[in-house]
Amino acid sequence: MNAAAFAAFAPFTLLGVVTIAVMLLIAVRRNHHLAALSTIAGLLLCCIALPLAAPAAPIAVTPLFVVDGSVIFYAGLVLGSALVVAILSYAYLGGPEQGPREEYYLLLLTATLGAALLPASVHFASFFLGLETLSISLLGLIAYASPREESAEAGIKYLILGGASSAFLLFGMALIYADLGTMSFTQIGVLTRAGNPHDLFRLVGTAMILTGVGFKLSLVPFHMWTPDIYEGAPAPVTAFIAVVSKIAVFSVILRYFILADGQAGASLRAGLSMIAILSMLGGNLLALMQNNVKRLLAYSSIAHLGYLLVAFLAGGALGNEAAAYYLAAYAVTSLGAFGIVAQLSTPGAGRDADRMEDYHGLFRTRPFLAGSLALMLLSLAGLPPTMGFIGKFYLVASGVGAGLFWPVAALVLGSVIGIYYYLRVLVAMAMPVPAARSAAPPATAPLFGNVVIGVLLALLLMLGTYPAPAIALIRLTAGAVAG
Amino acid sequence: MNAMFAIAAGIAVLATVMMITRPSAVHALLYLTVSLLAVAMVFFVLGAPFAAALEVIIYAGAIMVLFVFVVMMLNIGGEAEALENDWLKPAAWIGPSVLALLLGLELGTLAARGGLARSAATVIGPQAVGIALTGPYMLAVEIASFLLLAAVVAAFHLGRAVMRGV
Amino acid sequence: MTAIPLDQGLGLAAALFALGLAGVLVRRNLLFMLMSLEVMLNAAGVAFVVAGARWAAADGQIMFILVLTFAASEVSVGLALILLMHRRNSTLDADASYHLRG
Amino acid sequence: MHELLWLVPTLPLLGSVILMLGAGRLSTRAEAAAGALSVGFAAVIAFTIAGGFLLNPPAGAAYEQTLWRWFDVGGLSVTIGLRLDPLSLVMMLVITGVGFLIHLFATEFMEGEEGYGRFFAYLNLFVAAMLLLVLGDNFLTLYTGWEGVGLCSYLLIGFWWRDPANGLAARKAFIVTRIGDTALLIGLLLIASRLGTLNIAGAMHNAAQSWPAGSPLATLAAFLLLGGAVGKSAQLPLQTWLPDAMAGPTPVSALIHAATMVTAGVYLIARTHALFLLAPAAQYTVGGIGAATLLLAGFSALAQNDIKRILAYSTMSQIGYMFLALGVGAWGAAMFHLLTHAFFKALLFLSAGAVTMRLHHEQDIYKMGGLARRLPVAFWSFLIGSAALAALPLVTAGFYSKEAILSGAWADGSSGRVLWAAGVFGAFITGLYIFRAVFIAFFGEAHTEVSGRYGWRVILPLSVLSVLSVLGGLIELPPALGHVTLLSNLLAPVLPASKEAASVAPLLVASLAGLLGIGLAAVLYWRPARPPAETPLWRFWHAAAGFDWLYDRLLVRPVLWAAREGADDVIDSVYDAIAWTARTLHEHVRRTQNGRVRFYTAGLAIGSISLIAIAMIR
Amino acid sequence: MNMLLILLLLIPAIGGVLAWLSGARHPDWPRWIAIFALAADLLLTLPLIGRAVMPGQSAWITSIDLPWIPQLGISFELNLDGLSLVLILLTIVLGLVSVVISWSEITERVGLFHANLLWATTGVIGVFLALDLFLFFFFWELMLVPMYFLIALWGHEHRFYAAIKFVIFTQGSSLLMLVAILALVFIHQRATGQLTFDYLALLGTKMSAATAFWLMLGFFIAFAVKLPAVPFHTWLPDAHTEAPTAGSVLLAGVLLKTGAYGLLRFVVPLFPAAAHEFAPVAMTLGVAGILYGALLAFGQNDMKRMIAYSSVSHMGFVLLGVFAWNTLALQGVVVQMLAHGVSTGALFILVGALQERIHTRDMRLMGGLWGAMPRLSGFGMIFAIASLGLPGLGNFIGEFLILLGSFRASVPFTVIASLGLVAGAAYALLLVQRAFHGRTAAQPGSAKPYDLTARHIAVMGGLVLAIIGLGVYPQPVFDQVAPGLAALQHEGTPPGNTPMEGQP
Repeated sequence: MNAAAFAAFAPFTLLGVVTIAVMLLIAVRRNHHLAALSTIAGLLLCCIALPLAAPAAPIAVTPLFVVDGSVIFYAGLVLGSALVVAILSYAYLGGPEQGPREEYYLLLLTATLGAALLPASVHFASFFLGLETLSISLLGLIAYASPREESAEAGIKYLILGGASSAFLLFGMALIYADLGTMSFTQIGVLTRAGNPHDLFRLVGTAMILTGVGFKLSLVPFHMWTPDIYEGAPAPVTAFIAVVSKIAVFSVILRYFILADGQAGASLRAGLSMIAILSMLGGNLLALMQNNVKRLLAYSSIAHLGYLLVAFLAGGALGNEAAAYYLAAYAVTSLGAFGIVAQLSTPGAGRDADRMEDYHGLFRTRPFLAGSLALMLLSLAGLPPTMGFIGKFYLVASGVGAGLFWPVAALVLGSVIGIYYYLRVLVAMAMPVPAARSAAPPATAPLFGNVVIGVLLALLLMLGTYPAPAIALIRLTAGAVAG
Repeated sequence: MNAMFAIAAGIAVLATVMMITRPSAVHALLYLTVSLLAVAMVFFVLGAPFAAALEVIIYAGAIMVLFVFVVMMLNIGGEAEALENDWLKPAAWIGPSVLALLLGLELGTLAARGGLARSAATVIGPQAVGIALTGPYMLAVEIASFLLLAAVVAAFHLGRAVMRGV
Repeated sequence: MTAIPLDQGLGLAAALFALGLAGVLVRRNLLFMLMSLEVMLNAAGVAFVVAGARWAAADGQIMFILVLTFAASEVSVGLALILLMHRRNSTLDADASYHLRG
Repeated sequence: MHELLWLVPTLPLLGSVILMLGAGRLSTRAEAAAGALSVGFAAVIAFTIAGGFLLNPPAGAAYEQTLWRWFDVGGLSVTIGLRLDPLSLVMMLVITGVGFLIHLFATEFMEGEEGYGRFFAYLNLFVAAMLLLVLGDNFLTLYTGWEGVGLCSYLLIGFWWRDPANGLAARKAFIVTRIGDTALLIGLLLIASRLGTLNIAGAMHNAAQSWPAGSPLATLAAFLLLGGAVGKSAQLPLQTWLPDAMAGPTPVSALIHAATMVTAGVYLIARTHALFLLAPAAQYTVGGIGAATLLLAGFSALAQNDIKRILAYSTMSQIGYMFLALGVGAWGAAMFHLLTHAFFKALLFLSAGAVTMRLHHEQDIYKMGGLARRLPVAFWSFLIGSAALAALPLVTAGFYSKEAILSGAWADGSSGRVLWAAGVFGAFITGLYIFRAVFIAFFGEAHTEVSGRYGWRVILPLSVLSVLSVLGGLIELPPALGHVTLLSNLLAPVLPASKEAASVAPLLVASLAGLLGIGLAAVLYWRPARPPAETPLWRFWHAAAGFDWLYDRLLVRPVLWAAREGADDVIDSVYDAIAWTARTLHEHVRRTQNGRVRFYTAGLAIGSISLIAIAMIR
Repeated sequence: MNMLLILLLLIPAIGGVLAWLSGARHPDWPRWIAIFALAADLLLTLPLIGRAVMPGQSAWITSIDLPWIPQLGISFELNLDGLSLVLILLTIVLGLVSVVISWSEITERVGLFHANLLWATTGVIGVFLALDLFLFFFFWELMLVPMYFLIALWGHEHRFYAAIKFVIFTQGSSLLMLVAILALVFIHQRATGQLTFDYLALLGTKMSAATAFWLMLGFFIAFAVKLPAVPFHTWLPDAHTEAPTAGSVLLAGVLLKTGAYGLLRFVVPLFPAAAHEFAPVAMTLGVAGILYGALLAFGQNDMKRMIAYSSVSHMGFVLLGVFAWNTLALQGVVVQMLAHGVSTGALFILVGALQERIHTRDMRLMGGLWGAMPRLSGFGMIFAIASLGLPGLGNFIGEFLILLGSFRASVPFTVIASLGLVAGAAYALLLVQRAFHGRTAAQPGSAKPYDLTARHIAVMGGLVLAIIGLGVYPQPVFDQVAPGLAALQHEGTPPGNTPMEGQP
């Protein structure tokens, strides 16, 4: 590990340093504001530091990591999203509430560290470690002790299912290692392409890895935990799971398949197509009549990951670009949507504002949040002038370009079903204010939370109408992932 | 076929079967420890003494102690065992067992059909492992420390919540 | 120190893995499920060590160590969660509480 | 003076627009003035132009005035232009002249009615549209007028809108004629695409050039135009609307449903006679339809008790004569009868109106009786009109025009003789049914009170029309009776000469038939004025041979049924089914989200096992 | 000159934002802003009238091409020809009408209402201008959203159902179009190595007949849903019925036209051979629409629903005309679109006014309205008559030319289609009978109904003049669109076929 590699790896090192610093700070003095602000400042610093690492890229940092354009893009997305989640969490936890809140930020930082390392991973060891650092931290965050009953239940579910899926992932890695004798993505790719007598091991291994990854990405049929955990976790944590962990895991599996597996084998491709189609249709169907907004968004995220698989299956430059743009669009939109849910909720209330009735009359009582949520939902539905529209266009383009007939058909069908439930939420917000709530004094959320939502909204509209800069950035960074 | 390996593997599998079928938590824990020790034996046979040692110290030692501690704390008695027996009706276990059997068959077939070469009969001692850990896997160690940090923080936080009775 | 055929090593790992899965699926007690999870992780570790033995490389054992780390973390957090759950619901039945559904 | 031709249709249109815009703001006097005078001025101009035309005929016997280019698309150029030739001249004079008289009558007749101004707005609009119909130099302008008069007919039949029955009658009239109109429109499409122009003269010229006699296209085109004519002129099989159209005010019946609009079909066929000459089959059909209609309508008239319905069937029957004339190539005779019919039928309707306006709108002849002494003006007018209708020999206009038709039929070979026989029989029935009405309504005991007196606006039109009904026939006399050919001479440039019977015998027979009918009526209806017994035969003819019943069962009910049953849109239920499927699927898949962690793990395991299986099976 | 097209889009878009923001101050502000914005747009377009027929002018009157997403070959390309111009004029005028007639109807969230109205107008104008296929699709989707809000927020009883149905139908079909667009673009890229969404570049792309057919179908379904053609029409009765008056006016008057425009501009020129082969099917659908729409219109009790089904019938003529694909039929299609926009828009305004007065649209509860509201009834009569295709009013010109054109393409279709004229008479007169004529029914509204106000009379008077103008002197419209249509016709005629022109 030479100086150049060290410099390139600096943003990640910085994140580790920030984590330790915050831990020490908490050790010295427990103060919610201090912990939160130092976390936010630290994440901001990392975000700033990331582009500074660009001149050194691409560079290998030990056999475990690499820093290249794609890492800068995806890690940037992870760090930026984490920053937004941190601010939203500060707003969410800021209310009068008993109990210590400082560990929350520490876990947020370790989770972010694990997630940020995933895009840079080019080795099973780093892949696994990043993933598990993320998972264990999330376990703490999901079950984060609060008066909310569901937290513990959600935590248990994540514990058992996550553990099982990790075991599958590890066993798969072990099979591939047993077969090829290496755990480096690049080496695996070289050996695979050179022709391998025991390809079966690699295929079964990949299938088991896909099980683990499919779980994290909540793809059908590994999706069943998703709504329960999204509902049970505190709203900002839900945003984190929905956005940060998805981006991180998707980026690493994208790299794995590009570097190590080229075309993943015809049979597994068929399996992946099936997973994509099932996710698109299943996710949307599950969301159809859902009356809990967090669950609805959870099912919708299942479908969106299915959409994303279309770009993944399409591959090639266009597929990578489409995936990158779509992930960015998905990040902005989902952060916005869950952020608004968080802005409407307080942990002291016993549950988050996630029932459909909580949204009745929102256009009247909280016009800004309602309007923003409306635009976020339109983006999820893929309507202009939002990023979601461009993103969906990109996906269909990649799918059509690669001639993926069935996945594209499922995408179209899924989108049509999707429109229905997104608009249901819109309709709910347009309903009259329930009598019970109209008497209560108007609730307010911290201003900075709304500012974050406003920034996301601006991004959503700006990159939705003029996506050229974003595409240019993607070409510059994530497009370089090609093996 | 190495007899040592065969015996150790047989014990491991048998003990595991016992573990997942015992109604008593303490019994199950004991069987699990036996299984782990047998696996340590396998590691030793395979020429991985360092892994064998860790298996004994950390798995059979530390982790099992944690379990025992929790079992003691929860004070699970005969009533719970009766309940466990009740839950272990064939209707409850046939379906899942079939699933597990399927998976086992798939992986077993794979291992049998794979026809991979024999393992190199060399011992990879603690020194070799240590060199690798401080070399290419240096960052892995660092990250593992963060993993442990996260686990400690999470466990601490949740444990405190238990103590506070939230 | 004789060479062990790889298929037997992996066969053991596969058997342990399947048994662990069976345990997770069959048992309703959260404590047993957690134990079974440990079996599954341990099986993966066995597979790594077996593979490492084939290639006469330290990577297998290192992966085993990392798995061990993870298993320890998982158990510590998991047990804390189980305690929390028991404190709240006075049961370890995994099927006892499922408010989150639908 | 020719240059003012455009004013002839424009003045009534202007009157109509003024009345519409001024609705609710003008006094009754002003509305009456605007309504009647706009047509009056148009009539003055029309007669002046006619004078000039007759004294100094333009080259080619036609005067054309192009107003503006309507459209010019894809090689099809259509102008809005007027063409005045002898044929349209006759029509123009009838429309403006008789039209003015009826307007005048209506100003008094309609006094005190709600919507007085609206009535004249519609009526003026009708005159404008009718003038456009006859003056238009191309088919599309003609069609515009054609539809325009249909609309006004609809509006005026339903003038008393509070009674739903009137609305039903109005809609029936419009829709039934529109069936014919659609045939006409398809005919226009055929002409425009095959002959390349919609100019009537040009199309006729091209037709003669490009279609040989009897060619299928010519026949098809002629039949399609005939469809339009049949609808508008209430001939078989589209005749059913006319009796119901009597729901409108009586001046409307006089103007639209007797004198002008219903004869538009005759005008159309006369106008396009060149085409019909190329299509003998179509022309035979015209004659056959005419003969069948005149008999059917005659029998039906015999079984009516409502004076206006009697007149309506009579109109149908008389137009049947005109069709018969067209069918046998007696073009001039058809136009002659059209002219005289306009006089005497307007007279009949107006006098019937004059009767009913004094009888509180009682229209049942069996509730009248003995009116001859109490309403002498109405009686004498009706009597003169009836005499003309029954073709009382020598002294009525109707006699001469009917003789011209029968003479033409007699001369038209063997098939013509059959038509002649039908016509003669029809003449007998005509005398019978109209004098049945005269005797029952005007003689015998009085059944109803009479009130009020007539003003000059009623008496003047009745007088003028009476004079015309008597003397109007003198412009054209058969060879046996002086051989005057004023009308034929006038029409000679536009219509081929009709054949005439050489002998006097058929003339005598026909005259006798009419007299016989009158005589029989006198025998049967002079004294006992009891309503007829409702025998099946009577009911059959009362219902005009059951066409309404038939159409109701065959067309109206199925359509109504389909509209009612289909109102919820069966196609939508397909989409509903799709939505239902999605919801049902949702209900099923959401059951998998049962919240049990072991079930979820099983899902994970199944997924993984399947993936591994997929990987292993290659 | 080039900025003009951008301004045409920007003015209503920004006007919408201003209207929204100003709504909080005073409810009249958004109204005036909307009027001002639309009037400014109208003023901008006026100088363009007549330029299409200037000598030496190509079919495109003016255009602008800015880089937008250069990486994907997408540019901000707006082009205006006579066809677009005429439709844009219709859009703006009906937009103005919508603002005026909503003055008293819309009293809640006035700002947002007018913002949505202006944004919908923006989207529609964009659809008529865009020549980059992606830009077209962008605007195509863009107009959906404000329209959804117009229906869902200000509509009647079942507004949510109707709005969602509207969106799902249009969205589902337009995704098919997106797939087709992309497939076309990639085929073109494979053939030429150039990635572009430029319509003019994609014209004449070579592909196999089967491919062309499927792509054509993708486009066709999107436009057929919007048009709407049977059997994709069922969203329309619901949407029209539940929308507020202004929404119905915009939907019927303008939005449906985007479907016809798409057929004209894209389906046939991009896939001439496939469209030619498909013509019998499309014409069958057109004829089916004419008759089916008329039959269902006849069966309705809800006045708005009846008018909505009459739209289905009228748009059947448009479909028939487009696939007859000769000058007469196409010119007829244009006039039919304009006339339908005016006459149906006017009818919806009248129903809206009626509902404001007697609080029902159910014709069973009406009857004899002529007595209380002669002006409203008179206007209703005029537009009912226009919609049954009386000569002298605009609809007749459209229907006649379409029939004449399609007569050359297919006699049987034309004959069946012309039965629609009879059916049209049946439902239009039934409407007049049930609402305005007959016995005066007991009105559910407690207040005594009052006749049209001066504002409505002015609007309706203007629309009457427009429909008469179209009926008696449509030539200026023909002249405006002729060069554009000629160019389209040239593109849309498959090689080997000679364009069907005027004379036989």
